[in-house]
Amino acid sequence: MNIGAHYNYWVAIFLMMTGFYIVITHGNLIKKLIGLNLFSTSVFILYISLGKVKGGSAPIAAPGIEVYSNPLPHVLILTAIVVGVATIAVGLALVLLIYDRYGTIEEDEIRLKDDSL
Amino acid sequence: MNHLPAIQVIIPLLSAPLCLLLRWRTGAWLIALLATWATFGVSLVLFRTVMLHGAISYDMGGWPAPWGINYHIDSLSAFLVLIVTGIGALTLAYAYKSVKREIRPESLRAFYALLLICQAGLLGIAVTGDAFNMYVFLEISSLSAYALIGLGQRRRALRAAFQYLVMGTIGATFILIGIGLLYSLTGTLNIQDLAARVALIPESAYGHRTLITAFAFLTVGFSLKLALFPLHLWLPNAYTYAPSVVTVFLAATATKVAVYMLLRFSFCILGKRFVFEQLTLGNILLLPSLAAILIGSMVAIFQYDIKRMLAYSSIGQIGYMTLGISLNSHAGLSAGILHMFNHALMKGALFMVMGAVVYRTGSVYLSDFRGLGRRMPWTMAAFVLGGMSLIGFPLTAGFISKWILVEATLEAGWWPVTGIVLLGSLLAVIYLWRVIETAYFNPRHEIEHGTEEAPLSLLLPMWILVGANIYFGIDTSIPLDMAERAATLLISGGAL
Amino acid sequence: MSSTVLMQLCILIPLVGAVLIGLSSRAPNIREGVTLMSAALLLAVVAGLYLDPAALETGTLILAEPVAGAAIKLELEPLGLLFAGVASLLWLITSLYTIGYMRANQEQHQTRLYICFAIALASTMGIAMAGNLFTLFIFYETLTLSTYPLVAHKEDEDAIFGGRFYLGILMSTSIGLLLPAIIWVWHAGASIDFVPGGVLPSDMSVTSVWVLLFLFAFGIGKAALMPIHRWLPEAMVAPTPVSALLHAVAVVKAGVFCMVKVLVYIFSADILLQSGANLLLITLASVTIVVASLIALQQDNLKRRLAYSTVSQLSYITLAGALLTPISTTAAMLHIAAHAFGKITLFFGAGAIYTAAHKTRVSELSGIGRRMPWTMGAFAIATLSMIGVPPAGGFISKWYLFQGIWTSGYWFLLLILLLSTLLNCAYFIPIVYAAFFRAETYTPEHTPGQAHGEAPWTMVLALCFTAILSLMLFFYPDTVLHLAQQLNGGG
Amino acid sequence: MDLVIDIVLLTFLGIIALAINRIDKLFCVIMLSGLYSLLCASLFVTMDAVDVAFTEAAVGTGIATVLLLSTIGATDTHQRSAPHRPLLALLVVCTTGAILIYGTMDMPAFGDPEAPVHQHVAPRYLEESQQEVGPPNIVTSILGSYRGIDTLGEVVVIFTAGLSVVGLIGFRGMQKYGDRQRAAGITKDDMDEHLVLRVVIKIFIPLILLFALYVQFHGDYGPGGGFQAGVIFASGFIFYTLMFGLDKGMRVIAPRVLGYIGSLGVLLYGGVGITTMLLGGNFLDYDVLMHDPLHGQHLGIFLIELGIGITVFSIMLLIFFAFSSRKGLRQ
Amino acid sequence: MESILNFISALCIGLGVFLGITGAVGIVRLPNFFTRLHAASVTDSGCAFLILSGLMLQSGFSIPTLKLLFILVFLLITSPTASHALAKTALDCGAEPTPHPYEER
Repeated sequence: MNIGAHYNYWVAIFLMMTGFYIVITHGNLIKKLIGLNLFSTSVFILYISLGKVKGGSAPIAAPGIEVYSNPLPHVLILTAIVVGVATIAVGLALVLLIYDRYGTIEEDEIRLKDDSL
Repeated sequence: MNHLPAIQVIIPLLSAPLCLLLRWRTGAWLIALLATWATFGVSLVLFRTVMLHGAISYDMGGWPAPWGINYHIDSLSAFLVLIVTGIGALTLAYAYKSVKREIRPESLRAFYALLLICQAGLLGIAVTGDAFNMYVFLEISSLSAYALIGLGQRRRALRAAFQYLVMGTIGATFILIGIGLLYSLTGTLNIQDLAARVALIPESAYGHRTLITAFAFLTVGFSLKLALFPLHLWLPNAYTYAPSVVTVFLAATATKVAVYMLLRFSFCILGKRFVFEQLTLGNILLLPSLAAILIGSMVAIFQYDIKRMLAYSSIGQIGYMTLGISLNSHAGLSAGILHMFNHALMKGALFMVMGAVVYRTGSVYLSDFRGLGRRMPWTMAAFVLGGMSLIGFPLTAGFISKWILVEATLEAGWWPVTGIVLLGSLLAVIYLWRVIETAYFNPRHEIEHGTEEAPLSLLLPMWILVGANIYFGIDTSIPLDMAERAATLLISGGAL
Repeated sequence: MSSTVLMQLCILIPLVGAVLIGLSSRAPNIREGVTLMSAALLLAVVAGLYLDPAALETGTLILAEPVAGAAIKLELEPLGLLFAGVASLLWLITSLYTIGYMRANQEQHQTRLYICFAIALASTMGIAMAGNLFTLFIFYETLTLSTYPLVAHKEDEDAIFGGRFYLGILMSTSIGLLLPAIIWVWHAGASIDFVPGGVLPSDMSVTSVWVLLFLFAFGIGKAALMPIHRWLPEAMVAPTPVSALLHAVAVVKAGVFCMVKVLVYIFSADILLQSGANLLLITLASVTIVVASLIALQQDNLKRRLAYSTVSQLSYITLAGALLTPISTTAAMLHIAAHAFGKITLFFGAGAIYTAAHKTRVSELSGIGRRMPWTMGAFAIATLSMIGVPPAGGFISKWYLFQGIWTSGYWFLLLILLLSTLLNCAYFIPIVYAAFFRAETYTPEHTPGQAHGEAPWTMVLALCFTAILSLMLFFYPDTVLHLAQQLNGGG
Repeated sequence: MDLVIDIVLLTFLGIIALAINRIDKLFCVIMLSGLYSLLCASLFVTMDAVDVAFTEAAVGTGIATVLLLSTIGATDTHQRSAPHRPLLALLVVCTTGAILIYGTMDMPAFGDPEAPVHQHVAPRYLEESQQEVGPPNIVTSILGSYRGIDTLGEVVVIFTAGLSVVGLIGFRGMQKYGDRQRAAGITKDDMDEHLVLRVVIKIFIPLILLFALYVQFHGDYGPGGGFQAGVIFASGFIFYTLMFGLDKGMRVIAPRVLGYIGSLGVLLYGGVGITTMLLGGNFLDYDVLMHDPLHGQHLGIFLIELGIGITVFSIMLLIFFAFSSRKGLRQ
Repeated sequence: MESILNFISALCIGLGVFLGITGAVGIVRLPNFFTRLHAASVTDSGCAFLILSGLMLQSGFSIPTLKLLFILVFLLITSPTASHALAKTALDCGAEPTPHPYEER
């Protein structure tokens, strides 16, 4: 196996891990969500890379095209994208309410406010 | 043409929008109630069919697997479906008053709709025969669960929900990665097809390393979802601050479904040989399970919020299930699967008690229980009986699963593990006895609030569950038989 | 009526009684009437079982089978019948006594007490008729739980603490040691039924026999072998009737009963003898006998002294059982009855004294015999029975025990027995002596001003009756011996 | 050539990811994440995933950014805490990444036509779908027909998101917004003097809606479909609301109505399935909808795409309303 | 003919790219908000126009050309509007366009 064969996956993995890192380390809730978004989006890259065929074209049947890329990952990722945005939406709604009730969106400040009770 | 497998999922899925369409709030509850009971009926029929004629398969959209998505119901999934629908039906019957007390009126319809969707998601996970479809339903159930938890009255509920959302999504993404890796190796998503093709990948050959990675990611993801010991951090907060009804439903079903997914993937896709003999899932699970049993129960002893205490005990109980799996024997698996059922019964009952206490006293700190034995006799009696079951007292459901588990550990010759299992129940005695003692043997509370018993609509489902605890502790033929079938099925790699 | 039905009735009557008591909590008279009625009925049923010769052969039924091989099974055999008889007979008497005691002392939560009493009796019956270890375990646990509220009855700090202690020790030993032992037996012997001649495979290794016996010896915490005897003195915070019936008869006897039953029906004599495991039990028992008596000497609180004497007396039974000779088994059965009658009388006496004179300490009892002649007379008789002097039931059992030791040939046990007899005298005689032959001493809280006579008549009646019983056991031991023969014949 | 573009895009992505990690001005972070999605979209295009690219652009760059922005508008625009326990996290992340890379060792090479992925299930879609289902856009036919239940799940997910937001924030919370405005004496929105913008938007909104419809109904033949269409349609309204104020926006379509529409969309999708059942087929088996299976499939896909579109549109708009109604709640 | 078209389109695209890069450099180098905005907006519109027209020349008379035309019109309207909005908002927020931006540093 050579670099050329896998660099795509590896970059995707690098991106995933960056997102993962952001989720774990950052205490700001919105930043966390963005990290989450990054994480999942990079997974999508991994999937789509699986579906790519060298010299293939978009899976829209047209006369004169023999090689198509694999449409199945595309379908899966369409669903996954929707799931992703839904999660972000719910998360943001929670963030809004948390800001309402706590007056901050920093994790440790929130913890302080809870423990002070 | 038997459509039951589809209908099973469709009923709650489509009743949810109906709830939102209605202006009439009680109507939303009625719809939810009808939907859940209808699903329960369907699941009973399915259960019977599976018992008699074996697994059912149903092609969605008429496309044969692996090109289409097929629903596959074998004894394990039928069992799980029964748990989920049964608990769901009882929860909805229980819900009306408690929810009215705890949820803002303008959110009521959304609440019931979300509850239905959550149930639909869990059912979908249980019946689907397609890995990615499983992921979709997992997300459906999780997403609704986040919102439901966030609807709790106290502001900590929001924090708990957010924490759960982050950890849950990480878990789901891990699962997604795992499925993707499997897909890249086999080109299919259908579980049975996957199993067949994974089996073709020879050991230490090309593709094996990817398989190991996929396994690792799936296991971590599922462990996050089922709150296996080091990854359990989301659970206590989520269960403590969620509305009572939600706690009842989630505690009794959600983690079980996660366990189911773990079982399904490790036995029916990756295969017993690969998972246990090469990757020794047994040993991987063993330590966390034991740690969960001990630490979960010990931490429970020091909790003053009783809901939180029960949440920690749930962590311990999950430890029992995974321990059963890690034993990797027929007896062990049956014990684990049976405990899924029994734990649903006992925790459902106990959290319903919590709901009733909250309904009357407003909170469930230990101090609120003073003198409750006299003021809410039926509720506390239910608590005592449910607690007995949790401890694993003879003639209760809990005892049976413990008994079989101990038997399995002895079969494997793991004496120390046996000891830890029994120690676990002793710890359970301690943390439950704190409550019982406070409820019965303390001078009466000065502030007399909510002196009367909880309303019947709360008591009835509670006592149905308690009754089930007792009944299935004496006549265990049905669940035990089912659990053993499921175990055989899993060991044979889901071929049956 | 067929014996199986009667056996079910034995368990059902007290339970139904409990429910009725709960329903009639508003009206004390009805409530206590119900108690007496169910007690009488129960006694009648047990008597019926005793009189029906076929009962011992036919009596076995399976109620349910939760786990394959572990059924809830009732079975009648001589030992159990004796135990059931003693317990039911004494329940009737005790409930009579209890009514007096409770009313005289205006106790709280009387309903709860009566209910728990009934449930405890039901589980005692269950233990007596358990057909296998599983059933035994179930009723053993229910007995523990149902007696907990009785121990913690007063609901003050001591009571709560005592209750915790009680529950803690009994629960942890039973779940931690007894349950594994049972499961092990099931594993090794493939059956947990009580079969004459034992179920354990004869090829079981010596060490495992030792370990198993160890598990049982300490797992059955109710037998109060040292060092897990502590729950018994702690349980003395309970009202006296409770101590009387439960901690002189039902609970502790359940313990030794289980012990003997395990020895006779699970282990077979030859396994124990060739592995020498019974030495373990014998040593433990003898140590307990002596040490407990020594502790009893130092107790000033009357009930605690009685409790420690109970501990040592129980070990007689364990010892007798561990000797594994037919005669010693007979001794065990006799002593179950003899000690029951004797000790309950003593406790009744203590309760009567507390009710009438509000005295709890031995040192306060000087001269009380003149005020309460009947009570102290009965007390004296019971004392004789404890020491084992004719004409009291205790003598017979000790006699058989001596014979058992003689035949089994553990000579040093004779010394132990003599020693303990002396100690018994040492801590019982002074009480009686002081009661009758010392002048009354006055303490600040007990002045001559508050003169008192006997306790309420129901109590006196009860304790006289039990005293008479322990005398009768001396003159007519045949009923018990008859059962013992059946046991040895069967076993 | 492909390779170069690929590598350039990937490099950009990497840089952006790192930047997101470093910057603590949330506004910039959000902009960057939008950019990230945009680049992802273009990457998807280079990998022939046009539908995915379209969706990612519409969602990641469009909706997600708008939602994030309205959130920080209502909350806090700065991250104040430093990352905590970075080393431990780094360890975790590195091990995870290492495991993944180890896993990729045995994966088929990128773009290798011999990979099992291209051998097993996909070929049938590529070869048969024309005869079995019809639409030239194979993604649409898989989405709508082969994996119809997945897509139903997808719609339900969106619906759930809407429900959650409604449940958490509540319709009333949204309607209160107008009263709050009047109470605060804010009669005209701060956008009032942006004459140019208003004119331009007025010109564009019809075009946007038109384009959305095109995407909706042209989904069978080209990239696009109900989901993208719904998002774009919603974005038209979002424009309007941004321009003329939430009050007016909610007067155009009340949140409650949006809730109803959304539910109807889901019901439409499910209804198609139930109809097929009643007609004797399996759930979502469109063959039975008409005499000719192909027509049946066509009708079925048309209907469910409609359902998707309606639901996505209404829910997205609903969520946007809910979020922007929180603006200035604490002040 | 073909070659001429190709040449022109190449020229357009090249110019467009150059403009784009200039704009980017401008954004980085110029001192204050308005100058940067100026650089960005002017070059942006120009670059988009040139590149798109170049592409249109490439694709000849076809549907893609039509689509490109649409995009072109769209961009020609939107990007000035965007810059306008930015500038206006900046003014409202109190940023002053100074005649000699370099002195003030």
